[in-house]
Amino acid sequence: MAAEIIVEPDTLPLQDAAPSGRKRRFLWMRNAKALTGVAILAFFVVIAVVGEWIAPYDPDARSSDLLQPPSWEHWMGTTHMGQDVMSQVILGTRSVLLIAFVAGFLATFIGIVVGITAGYVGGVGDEGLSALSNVFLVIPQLPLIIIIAGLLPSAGGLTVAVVIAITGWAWGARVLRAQTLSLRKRDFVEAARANGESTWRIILSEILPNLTAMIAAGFVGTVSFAVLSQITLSFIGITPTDTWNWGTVLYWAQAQLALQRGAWWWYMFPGVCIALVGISLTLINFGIDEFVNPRLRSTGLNAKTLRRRGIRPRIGFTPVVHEAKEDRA
Amino acid sequence: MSALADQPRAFAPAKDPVLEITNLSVDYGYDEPTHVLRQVSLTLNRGEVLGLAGESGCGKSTLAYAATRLLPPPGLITGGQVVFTDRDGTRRDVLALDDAALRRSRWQDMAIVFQGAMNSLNPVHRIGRQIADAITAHEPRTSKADALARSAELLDLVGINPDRLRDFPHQLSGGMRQRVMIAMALALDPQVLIMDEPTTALDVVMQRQIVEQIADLRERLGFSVVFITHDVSLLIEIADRIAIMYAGEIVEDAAAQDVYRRPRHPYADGLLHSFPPLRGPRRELGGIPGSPPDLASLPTGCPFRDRCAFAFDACAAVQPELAPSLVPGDDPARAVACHLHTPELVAAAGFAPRPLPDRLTLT
Amino acid sequence: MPPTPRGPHDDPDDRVPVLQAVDLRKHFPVRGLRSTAVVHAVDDVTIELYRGHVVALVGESGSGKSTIARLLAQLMPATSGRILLHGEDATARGRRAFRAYVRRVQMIFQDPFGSLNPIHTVRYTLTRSIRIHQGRLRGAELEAALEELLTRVQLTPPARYVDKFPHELSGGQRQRVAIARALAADPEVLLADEPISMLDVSIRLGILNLLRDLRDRLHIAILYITHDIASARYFADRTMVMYAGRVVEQGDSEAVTQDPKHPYTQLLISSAPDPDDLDARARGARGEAPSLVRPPAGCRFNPRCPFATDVCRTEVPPLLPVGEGREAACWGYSDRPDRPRVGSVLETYGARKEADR
Amino acid sequence: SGGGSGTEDPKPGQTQATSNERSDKVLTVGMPNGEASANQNPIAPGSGSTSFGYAYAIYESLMQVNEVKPTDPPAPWLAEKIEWNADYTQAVITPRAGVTWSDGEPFTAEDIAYSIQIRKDNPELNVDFPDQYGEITTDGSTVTVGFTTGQLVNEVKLYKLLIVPKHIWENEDPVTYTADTMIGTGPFTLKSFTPQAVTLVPNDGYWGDKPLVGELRYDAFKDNAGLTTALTSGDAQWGWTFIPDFENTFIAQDPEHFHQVAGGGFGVDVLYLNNEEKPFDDVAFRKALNMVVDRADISATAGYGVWPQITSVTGLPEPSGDAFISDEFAGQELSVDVDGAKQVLTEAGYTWDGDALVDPDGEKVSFTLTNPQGWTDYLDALSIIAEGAKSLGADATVEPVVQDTWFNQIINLGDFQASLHWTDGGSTPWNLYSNIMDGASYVKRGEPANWNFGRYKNDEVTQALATFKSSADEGERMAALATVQKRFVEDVPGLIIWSRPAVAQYSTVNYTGFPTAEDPYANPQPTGPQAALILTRLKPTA
Amino acid sequence: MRFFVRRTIFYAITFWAAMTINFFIPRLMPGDPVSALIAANQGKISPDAIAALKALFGLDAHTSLWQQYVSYWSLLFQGDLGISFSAREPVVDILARSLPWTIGLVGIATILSFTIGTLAGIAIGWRRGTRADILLPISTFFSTVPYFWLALVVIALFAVRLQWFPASGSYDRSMVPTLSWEFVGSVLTYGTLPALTIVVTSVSGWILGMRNMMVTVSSDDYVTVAQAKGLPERTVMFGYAARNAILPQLSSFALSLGFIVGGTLVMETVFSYQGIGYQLLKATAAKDYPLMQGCFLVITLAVLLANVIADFAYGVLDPRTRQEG
Ligand SMILES: Nc1ncnc2c1ncn2[C@@H]1O[C@H](COP(=O)(O)OP(=O)(O)OP(=O)(O)O)[C@@H](O)[C@H]1O
Ligand SMILES: Nc1ncnc2c1ncn2[C@@H]1O[C@H](COP(=O)(O)OP(=O)(O)OP(=O)(O)O)[C@@H](O)[C@H]1O
Ligand SMILES: [Mg+2]
Ligand SMILES: [Mg+2]
Repeated sequence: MAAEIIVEPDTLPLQDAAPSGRKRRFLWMRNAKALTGVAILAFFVVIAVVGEWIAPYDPDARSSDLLQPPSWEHWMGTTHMGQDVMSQVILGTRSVLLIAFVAGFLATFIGIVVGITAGYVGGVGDEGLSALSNVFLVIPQLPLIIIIAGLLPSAGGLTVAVVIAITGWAWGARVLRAQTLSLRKRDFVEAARANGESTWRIILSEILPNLTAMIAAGFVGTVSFAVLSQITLSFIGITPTDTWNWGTVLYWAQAQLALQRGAWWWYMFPGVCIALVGISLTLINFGIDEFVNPRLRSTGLNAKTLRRRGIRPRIGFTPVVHEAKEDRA
Repeated sequence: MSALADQPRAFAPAKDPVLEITNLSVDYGYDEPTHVLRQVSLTLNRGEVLGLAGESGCGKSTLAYAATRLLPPPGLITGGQVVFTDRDGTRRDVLALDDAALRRSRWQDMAIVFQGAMNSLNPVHRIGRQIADAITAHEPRTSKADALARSAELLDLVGINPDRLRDFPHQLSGGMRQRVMIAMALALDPQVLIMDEPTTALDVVMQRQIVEQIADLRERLGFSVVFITHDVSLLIEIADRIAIMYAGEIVEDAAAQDVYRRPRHPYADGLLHSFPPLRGPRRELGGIPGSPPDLASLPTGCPFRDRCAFAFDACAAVQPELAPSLVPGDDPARAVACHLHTPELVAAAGFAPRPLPDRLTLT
Repeated sequence: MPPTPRGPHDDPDDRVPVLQAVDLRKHFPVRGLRSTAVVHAVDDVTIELYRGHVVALVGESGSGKSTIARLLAQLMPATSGRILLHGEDATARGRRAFRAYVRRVQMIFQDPFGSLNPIHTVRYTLTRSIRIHQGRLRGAELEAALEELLTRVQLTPPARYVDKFPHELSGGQRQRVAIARALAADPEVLLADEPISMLDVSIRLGILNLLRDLRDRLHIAILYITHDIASARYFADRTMVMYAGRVVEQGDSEAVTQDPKHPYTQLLISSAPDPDDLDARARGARGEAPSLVRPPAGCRFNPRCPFATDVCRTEVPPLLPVGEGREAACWGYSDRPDRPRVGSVLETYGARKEADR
Repeated sequence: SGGGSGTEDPKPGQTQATSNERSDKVLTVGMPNGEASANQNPIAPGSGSTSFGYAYAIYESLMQVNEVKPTDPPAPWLAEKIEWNADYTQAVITPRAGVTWSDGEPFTAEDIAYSIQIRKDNPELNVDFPDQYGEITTDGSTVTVGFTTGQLVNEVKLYKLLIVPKHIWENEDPVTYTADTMIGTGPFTLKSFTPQAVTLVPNDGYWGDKPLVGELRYDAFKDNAGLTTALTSGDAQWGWTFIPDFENTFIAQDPEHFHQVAGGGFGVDVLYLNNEEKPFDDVAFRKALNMVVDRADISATAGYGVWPQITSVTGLPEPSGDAFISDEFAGQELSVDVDGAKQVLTEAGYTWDGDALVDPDGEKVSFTLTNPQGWTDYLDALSIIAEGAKSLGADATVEPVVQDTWFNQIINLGDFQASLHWTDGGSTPWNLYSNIMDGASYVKRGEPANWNFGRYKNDEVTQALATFKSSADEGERMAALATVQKRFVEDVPGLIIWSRPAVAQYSTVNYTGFPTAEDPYANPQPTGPQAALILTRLKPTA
Repeated sequence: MRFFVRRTIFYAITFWAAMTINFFIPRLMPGDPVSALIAANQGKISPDAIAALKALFGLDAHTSLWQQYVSYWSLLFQGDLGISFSAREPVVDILARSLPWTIGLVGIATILSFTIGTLAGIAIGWRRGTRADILLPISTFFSTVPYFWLALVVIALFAVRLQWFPASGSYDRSMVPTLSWEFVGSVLTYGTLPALTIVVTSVSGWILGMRNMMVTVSSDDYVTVAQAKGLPERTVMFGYAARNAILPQLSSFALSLGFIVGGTLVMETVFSYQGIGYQLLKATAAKDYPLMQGCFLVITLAVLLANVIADFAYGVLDPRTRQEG
């Protein structure tokens, strides 16, 4: 045996192999995608909060700069009445985000409750709840919103949010129900039951977290849906046009034939803002799904390092790097 | 110093290696990796059944997966070679193959039956199709019908009625699924068959059927088997050679009966003699005292030293190397990683070597 | 000190089984268009678990062992039959009753790959069990309890495993987490479905010793389902052998494993590997488990039984006494005139093997 | 004279050479209705053919009324002449001779009598004279239509009635009949119908000048924007839509051929002020507001110059109204006069708290301007009005509301403070004033009103309006009108914002001869009985 | 058998509930068809005409809501959906006319979008962590911009500026629908922009769903086994990973097939495409109860039908559901 003696230096600090709970909670911060998403969203949230103070002009105030392209005075140009588009967009942020998130949370919540209950309870309860979600799937959103808007003195933002939520939860519920149905029969749910977990605990801690990716995707979907619905509603002129949101801006742009008149700025900026919010949500969604699935986590978290080391983690083709010692006889 | 005489084996494998694993290292995780395998070397000879036993969690499955490059993320092979020698003598390093070549080589050269085989079948395809899949992928000229006919034969081989070809996996019991996996692994007459606890879900009757079947086939087709199991009795019965793993390293590697009757590593002894006998007088068993070390932060030196009755100062400082047994009369091919057998290494590190004790058992 | 098998009635307290199932039957419907077919997973099984005793359930794979465990854990309703806890009907109706029941009856699942929630760490899984069954422990107490549990199942050092996710553990490690979870409940009855199938022998021994210790110290009743007959002999007081949904033989473990009566049991025992005795082997046994959707009439083993006669093909054999505390469901032990003559399976198969060559 | 006067003297603005041969080029009329519905009934209100307009190229009216110059006498069309009795309760209609239906049947007085009779018999069809028809008789050569009330101000409604063939209709239920074959007397007949486009071809048996337009197509566009796109790209050559900044958006695309013309008429948009509620229950405040509304700005900015500014204090639009302005107000023009307005307010006891206007009761003056959301020109106008109010220190907010709510709960019930609404046109200023201030339309707040949404009530005005409507004496009528105007100017029951003439866009690439600003011979829009007239006047460009 | 009875009852109840709600929705809507008509003809129809219009629409007779409800059902069973207020023609005709267009355009677009999205999702999910991920934010961009926004930009760009495609309509207006190549060609040219816009905006949903499922499924053992077998990458990707991942996707797809009939309301409006969605919007604006109810009916039926198909498809595609424990 011509082997050398390997005296391994005791360099490895004795620490927990897995990060501790607290550390784990902030792990997702290391995900570049999620971080970008959060940053964009945070930007809009800040604008939503402080919009009133940072908007350069009164969004309703007319000026003599009619339909001006972006300039130093008006970064996003002006409207046909000389109003500052940027101020309108800034002040519109709040209502967009508020409605979107209220509707998103509400719809997701209803969807979760109904979907998981239906999937978990099974039997008649399931059929009842499924029928309910089916009914809500077929109720047309637009007339419903018109009705509710008409029944209430002013169809304010929250009303719209609630209506969007009411008409928007059913899809999520269906998806969750199907998934719950299959999870319910998994051994680990049975095992938790056999261990004595209460039903709601099983739902909340065993089933729900396994649905997180799905719920997150659903939430992102609903929020985008809410943004789009709200903006579409404003655009068709169903919801009030006096409170600014991006849809209102677009509505005016369309009513004043901004595109035909070459006033692209009037159109472009609100649209881009909507898209940015959507993208930020999607990015966050990626972050969430990489984070909640323990199997994906380390790949997701270390994407950059991996790229640097030339490692592409794949199923079925374990990457090989010759980094370790290979000196044994 | 064992008094037991050598028993000749019925089947003596030729000593030409078909799979040589050298210095294979595997990490789990990318940023704070656990070094699960550290420079493991192992040779599988053609036509041989190599048993792999060891502590639960010592890296047996990891070794099997890594050798086939099927380790799922976050597994990472950080070094070593896995050289496969084809029937015609060409040698190739599995770890250096590109995707296409690896694909071609898979299942024909090396097939694998996974631990937890019950989840290894695609739930939406009929099992016949899944077996035929592998055949047509590698033998594109085989017609679908022929492939299915072959699949039927294979099922029959593992004791499943060929009528079951059109069943979906969920229609089979766990044991049947395991057998389907075995049938599938045999589909292309692979030269190496790696089986990771292939019979855990089976009753002994079935287990015997399969084991016999494999033995039969091996004799007929001459493939080699790496058999991973915790069922030591079974292992001793079917394996020609047994490698014992401990904490991500191979600690003993010798002919099956040699290991069973004359273990040279204290851990091998503990492992092989702590199962209760089915026949004969009941006897009380002690097991191995202590618990396995943490792979994430292994101490220097011999990982077994904390649980070893024969540990001495060198064990804490120097990592043992696989070396031929020092016991006179032992098969020169057998290897053991224990400082008791490598006095030169101990001496070179500046420690006083210990003489071999008379009895190597722990209890 | 080898445990001497004890009769079930040593202690007056123990005369009533802790958990008892009478004529348990489970048929799974096979869903199809107009199908009324069912899988006869378990048929007419009576089982009694006494305090401080271990009953081993061995048998063919797919013979309904896990189904019995699940039925006993009341994870699914039985098609018919009764489950008695301390002699009282224990069929849990409603959640409260069920939870009260699981406090006393815990189950270890067969498949550790499936029975641990992939998104929870070991810590969570065990903490939950501790919280449910031992009250709201916190902080250091909780840590101590966790540590204690993990140490008991030889997952040491505990700190290394406690924050791992199931996919980061090897099969055996997962299995031990599943065991630890059940143990945290301090149950009266433990239904252990192949708890050690993925463990190496030394840990296997440790776990068995642990269970035996629980049995002896805490007088837990244990149902031990296994394919490892040697461990049944070593660990169980009584052994029941199942074939295709029915119990074919039961009795004292030592007796059943050393002197099997039912042809299937003989086949089973003689199939078990034993490195010390390579010849005592039934070689070349072929045939497979019968369909449970249309089980064979009569004795379900008859298609594979070398001794089967007409009566075996038509009439279901009851469990017949074949010795002290032993029963076997084989017409060969009846006093019917048309009974088959049961010989040694080993010989039969051994002979066949010779003939083949 | 129905026939066009030819091309000998091309009008300024349409200086293209023309030909007198029928061209096979398609004249595309763009409609923003979205989709044509397959109901060709020309007399059912809201039916596809009328709202789409092609009914007017196939069916014709009794007379041609030039809505642009409402004071011009009507031109005979299907009727040779129509004579009214003195109190306008009976009209005698003489049909034109030599007219045939497009199926070859002769057109007779029976057809006219029948067409009116079915309107009388079916309230569903009777949009113009609900419950007002008397006896309808015919002696074969004339038709006598009786009315239960005097119809002086409504005579044009009779002239504009479309006439349908009795021989086809009498076998059908006129309400539900879909008249798919469209047998009419007009210059065109139906060639094909699809929901996207309705194609008409010339009626060779037409009684008047033979149309030179080879094919006429009415194309459906989803909305104003769609139609604007079609007009600016030349895909549609005639139509009517509100094009913001039409000079740049539309005309500049092809200044030589693209035209937008606006006719006159009496239609105006009025800011109804709630005369019964603060702050508009005070005439001083109404007056003051009237003095600070910058109508030029509104017309230019909110109306893009499409809606002409009204200058006369009487609210009468030019040029139609010129002849009706009473001497007292002749030449008096509306102007922005903030100081004057403040003066008025000060005199009425208003004060200012800082910038905020405080009424004599000590309350700060504030009001909301309400209109349906989506009516963007109105909303823009409202915000300019609100700015004017702010210059007085009154706090005015614009509140867009749901359209249905506005229609059903706001404007008609009087549940608003200020809101823009249009008025009917008509051939005299009567509709304009009556719609704003007629006590006859007065209902209490909370009850649905048809007109007089501001709940103005002055018996003198009510009386004067009634006189104007029924008196046969020209002098008496003018005197009554002067009274009304005086009260309008002094009481300011509502604010006239701009006039709402008939506007149309057309392209003279293929055909020319449309009404122009210089020769406003008819309402330039394609949807009305005037279409038959215009279509026969069009000439292909060479 | 019992299973089918139960499903039937389930769908019957759903249908009844949906149709009942759909009956009440228009009646609860503020406003009435008459004022809607007046509003639509701003200034053209005098309020004096209200009485005539009410009579025309049959709104002058006062029947109780309950009576209306009963006759609604009885007429429904006779296949009579009434006469549209705004178009003055039978609702059935309008629906029959609009349905093919919607199904044709939205159907093709949905299928296209699903196919493209799923394929892209498979690819991205399979190559998770590579640069292919970039595709996601891009496609998300298009799905998060409002539909009408994109549509209008597309119109401005391709129809007005470049004049590659017509801006609106379903086929060349000068044509009368016939089964000629010319007409079909025209339908295709006119359908391109709307279809493109639908595909572009909806594709990301499919991509996302499929990608997520792919990622989940890829870590399942049988995928590793497939790789171990050395199957061609395509087989592993499609036959193993995608084949399992697509299951939830398919049930969404079946559902979205149901929504095809509802049309993408906004799309049909923006492109003035003559489909059901457009009719619904128009009917809503015009308070055209009969037409609205007709639209509701087809939408409801379509969604329920799609549900049935989804149920069924799942059973066919996922053998596990065929056996129940
Ligand atoms: N994804 C992972 N991350 C970190 N550690 C891992 C991961 N997967 C496995 N391990 C660790 O690697 C070691 C080897 O696992 P492996 O599955 O190879 O064990 P094994 O020898 O097959 O055990 P068993 O006999 O119980 O199946 C174990 O200690 C396990 O905890
Ligand atoms: N949910 C189910 N639906 C239908 N059949 C089932 C179900 N669960 C189990 N079975 C059937 O019941 C029979 C008994 O299954 P069980 O899991 O109890 O066997 P087992 O004895 O535990 O086998 P093993 O030793 O392989 O674990 C098998 O044939 C199985 O296919
Ligand atoms: Mg393993
Ligand atoms: Mg089992």
